[in-house]
Amino acid sequence: MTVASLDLDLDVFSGPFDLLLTLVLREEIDLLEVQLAEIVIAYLDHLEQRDELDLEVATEFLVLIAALLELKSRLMLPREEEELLDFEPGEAAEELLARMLEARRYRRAAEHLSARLAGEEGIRYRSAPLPPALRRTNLADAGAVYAPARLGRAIGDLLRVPPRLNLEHLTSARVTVAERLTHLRSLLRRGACTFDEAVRGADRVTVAVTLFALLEMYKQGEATWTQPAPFGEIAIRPGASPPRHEAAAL
Amino acid sequence: MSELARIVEALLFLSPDPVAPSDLAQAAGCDDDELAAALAELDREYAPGARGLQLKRVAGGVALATDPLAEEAARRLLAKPRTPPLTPAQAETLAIVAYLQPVSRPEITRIRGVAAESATATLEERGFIEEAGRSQFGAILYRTTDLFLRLFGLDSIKALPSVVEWDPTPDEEAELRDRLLRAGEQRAADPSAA
Amino acid sequence: MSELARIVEALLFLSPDPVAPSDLAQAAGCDDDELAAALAELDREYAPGARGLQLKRVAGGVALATDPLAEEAARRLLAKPRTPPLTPAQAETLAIVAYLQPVSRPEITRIRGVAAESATATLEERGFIEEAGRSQFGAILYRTTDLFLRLFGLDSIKALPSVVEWDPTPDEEAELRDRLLRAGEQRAADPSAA
Repeated sequence: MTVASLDLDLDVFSGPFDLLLTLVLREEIDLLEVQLAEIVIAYLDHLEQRDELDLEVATEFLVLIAALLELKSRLMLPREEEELLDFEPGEAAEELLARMLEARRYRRAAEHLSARLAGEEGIRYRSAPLPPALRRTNLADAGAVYAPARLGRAIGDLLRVPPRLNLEHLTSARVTVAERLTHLRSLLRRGACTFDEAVRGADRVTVAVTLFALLEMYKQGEATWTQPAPFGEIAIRPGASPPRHEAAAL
Repeated sequence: MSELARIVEALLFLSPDPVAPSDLAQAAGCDDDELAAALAELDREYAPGARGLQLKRVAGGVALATDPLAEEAARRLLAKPRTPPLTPAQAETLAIVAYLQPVSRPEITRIRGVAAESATATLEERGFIEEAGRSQFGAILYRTTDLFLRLFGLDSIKALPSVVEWDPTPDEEAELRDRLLRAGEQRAADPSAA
Repeated sequence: MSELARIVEALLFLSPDPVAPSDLAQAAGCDDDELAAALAELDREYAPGARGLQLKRVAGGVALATDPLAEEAARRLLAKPRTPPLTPAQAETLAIVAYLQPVSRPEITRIRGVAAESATATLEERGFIEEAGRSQFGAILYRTTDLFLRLFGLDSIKALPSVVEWDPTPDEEAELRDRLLRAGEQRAADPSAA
């Protein structure tokens, strides 16, 4: 399975995850009405049924859900958390607005083109082979119309390999569930710890991935956690089951 | 009908593609004015509703095409299915290519917000778009084809309405901006909404 | 012109081969007498000398054909090599065939990093390349034609320009074919070039 085909049954939406993403971008679903936690739960349910964790897919899911969270938080422009955003709230809204306007422009152009095509329906052009007398071309009539250099240049272009792009600014490859599992296990080998300790100094994506790794350990009985109050400290303790051998777990 | 108009009619019947007027003049051995007169004569002959065929200006040339009146019968005779309409994804991708060409697939994806791979492949297969070289990073660039112009009844890509026409009105833009800001105010008023 | 005659005219225009009157009647949804009347109407319309086209009765049925008057102009327009500007995909494909011939389509695809089907078909249809047997794995091999040499003003394939001038890494020793295949695979493996 891929993340795109993850089936969701939410209050405002029922269908695959990639369709939800599309609808959000097309403004057909208001992101503010989507409970992102429900999506995470649906994903965890899916993992439960499969009883295995595909780490690559899990990482992809986290990147996508993190993007949705970021978008939603920009939509909400949380004043008390302004400093967490890379953008000024006004700037974020303007950027989002510009993207929506651009998408809207081409959606309308698309409607125009579809209508045009429908208007030409039933207009057919003839496609028949030429009569035999016209099919023979005389080689002697053919002059040099193309430059041979065009061919040399094409080969030169094909020999060229593009320089590797610097992809470090992309979040996708930065942190994996496997890395965070290893990190949590090494912390728990020394006894209990708090979630804050586990993610000290980490960026938002790493925090999300770590939380996901913790959920996985909880499911396997490797760790338990308690949080006395919402937004309170999360205390993590080693669970009843010993950690599986790491090589087998990965 | 003049001899020249008859010759031009025959050339249009035989040619598999729309023919540029200059090519018609050269083949028929006449000058541009004479050709224009012959085309005007054919235009009168093929006035709308007069015949089963019509004279179209498409893809920078002149072409004969059927009147939609005959479509149902043509479908029965040729057993050729009707051209399937575009899916929304294909139409959006085609619109982006038509207005921004040459444009790469990553750029199309950025604007649409979803992958454009299968839409691009289908449009290429249907002959609406074609490769137009590579970007500096090696991504294939796309542009529309003459077949696109023909099937959409366009004489050239310039015959498309200006892209500005599709921009939301200032009112709509203001409304969208308003919606975004209102969302922020709601959040501020009710922190538990997160 | 009656509606039925207009429909029949469109059907004859679209058909590459003569059509049996019974097939015309069935497609147009009329009976034999009505069809005969429509054909008589078209006969008057296409009376000899009236137009650039003629209505002909031949063995297989009825057909539209051009008046011999247009023969010479048709030869000037159509009986010559079609040499529109090469698209980038066509130029790449043609260059690969020219420098590596004989070369199979899978190899062309590996070097380009994208399928070369439509470019190969167009080049073959225009007579620039032709089949040259099969590879040991059964893939069709291609080579360039004499028409190709003429259109590029080359005496022989040996007269192709040396690639050195456009080679980004001229110091490499390996054979051109190996280097092209390696570059193609590297491009395909690099996600930023996708």
